[in-house]
Amino acid sequence: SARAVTVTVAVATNFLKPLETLASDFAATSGHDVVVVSGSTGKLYAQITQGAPLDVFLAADTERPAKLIDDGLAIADSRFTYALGRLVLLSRDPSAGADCVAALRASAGKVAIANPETAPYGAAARAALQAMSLSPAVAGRIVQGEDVGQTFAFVDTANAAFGFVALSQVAGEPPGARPGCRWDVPADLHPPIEQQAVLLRRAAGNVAAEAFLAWLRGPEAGALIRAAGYGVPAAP
Amino acid sequence: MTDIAIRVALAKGSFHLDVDLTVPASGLTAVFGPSGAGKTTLLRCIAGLESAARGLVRIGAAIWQDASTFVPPHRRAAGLVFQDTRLFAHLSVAANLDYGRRRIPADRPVPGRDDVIDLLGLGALLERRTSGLSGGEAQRVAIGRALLASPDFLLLDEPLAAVDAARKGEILPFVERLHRSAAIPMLLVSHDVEDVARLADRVVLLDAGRVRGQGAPTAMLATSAPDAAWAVTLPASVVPGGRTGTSLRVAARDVAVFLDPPGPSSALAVLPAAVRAVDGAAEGQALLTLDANGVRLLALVRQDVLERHGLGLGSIVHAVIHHATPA
Amino acid sequence: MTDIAIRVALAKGSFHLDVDLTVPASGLTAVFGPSGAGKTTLLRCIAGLESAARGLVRIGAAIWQDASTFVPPHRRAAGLVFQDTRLFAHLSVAANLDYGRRRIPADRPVPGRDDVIDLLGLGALLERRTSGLSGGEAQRVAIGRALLASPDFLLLDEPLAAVDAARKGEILPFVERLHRSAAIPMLLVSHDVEDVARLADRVVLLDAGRVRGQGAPTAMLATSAPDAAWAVTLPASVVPGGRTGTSLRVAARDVAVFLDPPGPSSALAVLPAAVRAVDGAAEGQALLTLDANGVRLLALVRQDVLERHGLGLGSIVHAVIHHATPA
Amino acid sequence: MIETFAAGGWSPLVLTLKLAAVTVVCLLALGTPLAWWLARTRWRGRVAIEAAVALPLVLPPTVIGFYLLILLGPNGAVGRAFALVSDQGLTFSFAGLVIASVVYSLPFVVQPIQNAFESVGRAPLEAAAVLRAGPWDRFVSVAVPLALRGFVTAAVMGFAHTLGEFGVVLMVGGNIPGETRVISIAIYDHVETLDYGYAHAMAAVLVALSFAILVLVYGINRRWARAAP
Amino acid sequence: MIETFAAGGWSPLVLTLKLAAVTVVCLLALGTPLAWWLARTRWRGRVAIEAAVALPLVLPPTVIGFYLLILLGPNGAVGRAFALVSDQGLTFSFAGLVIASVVYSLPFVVQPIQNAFESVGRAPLEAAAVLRAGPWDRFVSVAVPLALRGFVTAAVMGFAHTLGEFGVVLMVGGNIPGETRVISIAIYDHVETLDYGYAHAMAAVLVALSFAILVLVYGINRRWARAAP
Ligand SMILES: Nc1ncnc2c1ncn2[C@@H]1O[C@H](COP(=O)(O)OP(=O)(O)OP(=O)(O)O)[C@@H](O)[C@H]1O
Ligand SMILES: Nc1ncnc2c1ncn2[C@@H]1O[C@H](COP(=O)(O)OP(=O)(O)OP(=O)(O)O)[C@@H](O)[C@H]1O
Ligand SMILES: [Mg+2]
Ligand SMILES: [Mg+2]
Repeated sequence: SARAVTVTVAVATNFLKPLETLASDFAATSGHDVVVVSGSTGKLYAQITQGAPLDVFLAADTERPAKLIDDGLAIADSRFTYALGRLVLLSRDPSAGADCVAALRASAGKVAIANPETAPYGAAARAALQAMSLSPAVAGRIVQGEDVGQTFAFVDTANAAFGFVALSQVAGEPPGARPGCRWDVPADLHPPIEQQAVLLRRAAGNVAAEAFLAWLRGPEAGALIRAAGYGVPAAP
Repeated sequence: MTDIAIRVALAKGSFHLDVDLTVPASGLTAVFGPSGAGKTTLLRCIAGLESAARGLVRIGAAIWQDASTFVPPHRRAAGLVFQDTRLFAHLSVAANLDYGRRRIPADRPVPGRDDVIDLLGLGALLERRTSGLSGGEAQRVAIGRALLASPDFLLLDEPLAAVDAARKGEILPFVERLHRSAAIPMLLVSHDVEDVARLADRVVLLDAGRVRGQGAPTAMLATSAPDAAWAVTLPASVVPGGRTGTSLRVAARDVAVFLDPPGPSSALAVLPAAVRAVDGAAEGQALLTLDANGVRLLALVRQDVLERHGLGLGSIVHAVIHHATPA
Repeated sequence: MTDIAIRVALAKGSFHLDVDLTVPASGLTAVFGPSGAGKTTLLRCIAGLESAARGLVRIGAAIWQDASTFVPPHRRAAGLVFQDTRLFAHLSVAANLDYGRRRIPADRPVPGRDDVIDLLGLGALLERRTSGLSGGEAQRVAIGRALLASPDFLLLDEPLAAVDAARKGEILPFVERLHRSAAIPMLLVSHDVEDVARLADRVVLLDAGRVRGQGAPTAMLATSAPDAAWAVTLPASVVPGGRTGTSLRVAARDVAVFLDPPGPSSALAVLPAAVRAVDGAAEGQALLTLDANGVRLLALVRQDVLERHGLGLGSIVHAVIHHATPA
Repeated sequence: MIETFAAGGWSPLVLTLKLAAVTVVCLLALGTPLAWWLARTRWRGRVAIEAAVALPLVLPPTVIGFYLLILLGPNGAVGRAFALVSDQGLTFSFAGLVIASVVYSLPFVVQPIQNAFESVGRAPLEAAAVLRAGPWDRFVSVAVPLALRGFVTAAVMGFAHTLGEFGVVLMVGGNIPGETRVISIAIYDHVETLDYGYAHAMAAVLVALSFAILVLVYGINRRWARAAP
Repeated sequence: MIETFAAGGWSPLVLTLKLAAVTVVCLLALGTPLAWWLARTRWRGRVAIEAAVALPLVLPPTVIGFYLLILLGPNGAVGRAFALVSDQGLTFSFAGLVIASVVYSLPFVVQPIQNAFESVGRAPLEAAAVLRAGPWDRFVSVAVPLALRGFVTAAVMGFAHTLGEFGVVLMVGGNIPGETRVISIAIYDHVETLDYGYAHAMAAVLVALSFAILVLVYGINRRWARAAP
């Protein structure tokens, strides 16, 4: 292949783990170096607007990549959805029983969701609660994590009895390994949690960056992403 | 038991205090001794500020410290006037003065504030912060603060070192009156032999942490202090023109002895007297104890002059008093 | 110009210092005055510590302050010994002593360290921290520290208030020797009349921030101090057995006058003399200036006794000296 | 902007001020005896306690928050103990926020007070003791006033740090409007969602308010201190 | 775990210690003159400066980071000035991290030093002046040693706060491995990604190391202080 080049990938923290696997695979197959930088989507956006030395942005939403294109900081036609988040209702409460939704309805415990204003998983959780007409049942019981990672911490430490977390967070956990219940929220109960990637303006012409994005859309990457607990959009 | 017993042992670095002392529980005891002798440390032990000190501190019937007791300093309330004043920087002079006074237990009389303020000349300073006070002003406030706390035992650590002679001349008699009328026992540390000789009922000599002697000022100071110390108090009537009922203080150095009756002179009085004792004093001097018709007098004279004129025990002389002050 | 001129004005709260003073640029000038008179403030102005002070400070030819100049304190190096010692708490005694000494400019002689340490009895304290020092020890370290900085002008603010009489008796002659040999002018604040009378070449009386008088110690102290102050220095030969070549100091209170020659007595000497002056002194006393065959003597006597015997200016008397100390 | 504030926009600010005030009171109540003890004990092990007090600083706030979440949670030691006296949980409550803020800001309060007590030294306390003041009396009437400067610094630091605190509060509080949604989270959220206008406005209000409080406190402190050196 | 540390796992720790050390040096260099001036000036406006120094505390770290990002960025005032002397940007660089940390920890350094200088007072400085010590000399030989306790507190606070700092650093530094990825961010990332094992281990290392450093510093300080009260 051509001379090894470095690509710096900025990734929303929730996708950091899968990306580390993806990056090392990509580095192994392509010979390019990958540097991974993580942070919240909003923070990374602010940093990019201030000239952060980043090549590829893997956001946790669609809005920020679109805005970067508007700002002229990203290449317009490079934007695509690299992963679809999957929402899971989780409880670590041993008394929850098998039916997580019924338990949620019956319980008086706190319900953790990610902040709907800032985190796509939060918006999805709110939508799902509405769709299931659970909003009144959980009114006054909602606690918000800043992002889905914190939301998971709330549930996992049993501070919140229930929580809407990401499938990726429990993907590695064999069913029944921990007490409590888990219910995978059907994708049609909430707007899709699209995580979009975009090539940043300063990386135009960076072969490694372009190669990485191309590889990310490919089948090898798709399999890894699915294994991490995300959906992958159907090939166009 | 109306005496004060103090037996304390304390080590501070290489310095060892080891005091064994019994004094009457009234009157003023002067603690005298060179710099670094342990005077301040002794006072701190009595006040209860040295918790490492071992021994006995008994003031009359009250045991402040023994093998099983250690009364904390605030319950001893031994009005200690510190050598370095230690005024409260966050309080005005008035609040400093009132600090101890406001804490006097209900069953004790509260001393009058105005007398002390007048005497110490603090009237103009009351609203001031302590930071701008002169050295002497600070010392006077410290004395006032201790007096107004109505202590059971007053411990004065060189309280007048920075006070001018004139002011001292006013404060000392007050302290004297105080200790005579209120019967509070007092311990006074002072380097000033004059003060000690004038005020003290007895003197304790401290050196290198140990008591080297104890007794009446005249006797004690002889071994350690310049000649200004010895004095006697006489009825004023022995001096022509002296008012009866009052007393005079006559210093030993102001008394001379003559073999023959001298003629008219600047002397205040000439009294026939017998030499009852001859004691050695510092620097080739001798201290004569005279009996002038029942009145005891002290005369400080040169040893060699005495010998030259064959004066000694039993000699009949004329004691000439040159100076006296009202006592 | 070999005099020292000090004209400073400074307000501190309600206190106003307003001093106008000229003294010779040599010898020891005692500043005497009641507590709160402004003595400390005056010394601070001279040392340059009161930047708000206005006026003139000139030491010989060196102008430390005038309308256009303000030499900062570290360039004046007026070895000020503070009333409250101000030792450096983070340094050992030795490091305190060396602080100023290590900062002496290269062109000045560096004073010998051991002499000062011996004299002040600091040998055993050198390794100590300053926090455990007794009051007198701290004062001695402060004096040593100032002396070792080789100052151009030594300002001593009650440096010996907490030092015992015996030690004082050693330090004072050293200070005296120092100022006579090194010719450093000195200003000494002291409440101790004896010290002042003994050491000072002249006395400045300060009261309420103003100079009330200035002159020789005997004359000046008469108006303000107890009678211990007046004294004269005589050739020792006037006293039988006195060694020639040496001098004696005779306090006025130790001289009495007799009309007739008295017989053998405890007196050191009897000298025929004429009364040359009669000055009023405090408390009904009079100060006689006597001429004993060319030797000037002072006698402090009671005014009323004088009158009773018809003694006065021009009287021929016998001056009887009772005590004397080597000068 | 006006509308944003009107639409419940002020509640985080009010909550924050309340949290900061309560926290400062708790910090002083807790920090003062600790600082006093540290300043006076001669026990050699005290350096370990001193170091332990400073430790909350070295961990990222979010991580401290995480551990507090475990500790205060239903399975944590503190949470379990609290469950015995209250049926309300500690986490996601105002009480939990106060505890978290106190832990996190404790070093800023203990240190200046301890230093101030050490500067006061024993001398004035001994003077008070011989004037009949008992231990508590001389602590209140002498040690505290003489250490006032340290208390002011401690209160200011504790207050300011609680205002700006964020990671810990976010973790333990759960961002519940009106209960645990403090202003720092509100500003953070608006930065995250690119609503810079609100963020700037809120930050400006916070800064202006804090500045006013600080100037006031320091000004008063100055007045006091000018008199006593 | 072993692999994680081996695979560049130690680099954040090293970077963090380097950042903390450099920051503390800069903080002391900057904070000391500021504290000295604040302790001695009689200017009435000083309370405003004192309040301004404490202000970085009241804003959430992320928000401060946000403003610093703008200020230090290519379009910001400081960033532009810096561009004149260097072709490297300030943001996302070690230098930027240092600046951010200094701004954020400044109050913790200025306050204790200022309090310590105020406790020293004028008396010993006057004593030094009449012993021929010039202003700089007496500052170094008297004021600083007597204020040592304040300096120790300042250094400890600055150091600890930089270790645990996070929001500001994340914003200004950008989490670049080996350059701006400090340990607090590393721990945060691992908490966020549920890698609690690594987070616990790293936090334990950080806490143990900090504890050791703090005990050492306080112990030495104690020794010094025991002698001088
Ligand atoms: N920690 C210590 N280590 C060694 N010596 C000490 C310590 N603390 C005090 N001392 C010594 O104890 C001695 C007694 O001190 P103290 O203050 O009682 O003396 P003092 O009689 O009051 O003297 P002064 O008249 O000068 O005030 C002094 O020589 C002092 O140096
Ligand atoms: N800020 C102030 N406000 C009002 N008066 C002040 C202030 N500072 C000092 N003074 C007064 O100035 C006067 C002079 O003080 P200074 O210290 O010079 O006196 P001193 O002659 O040295 O007295 P001492 O012999 O007692 O040490 C004192 O009465 C003092 O109270
Ligand atoms: Mg003493
Ligand atoms: Mg004075």
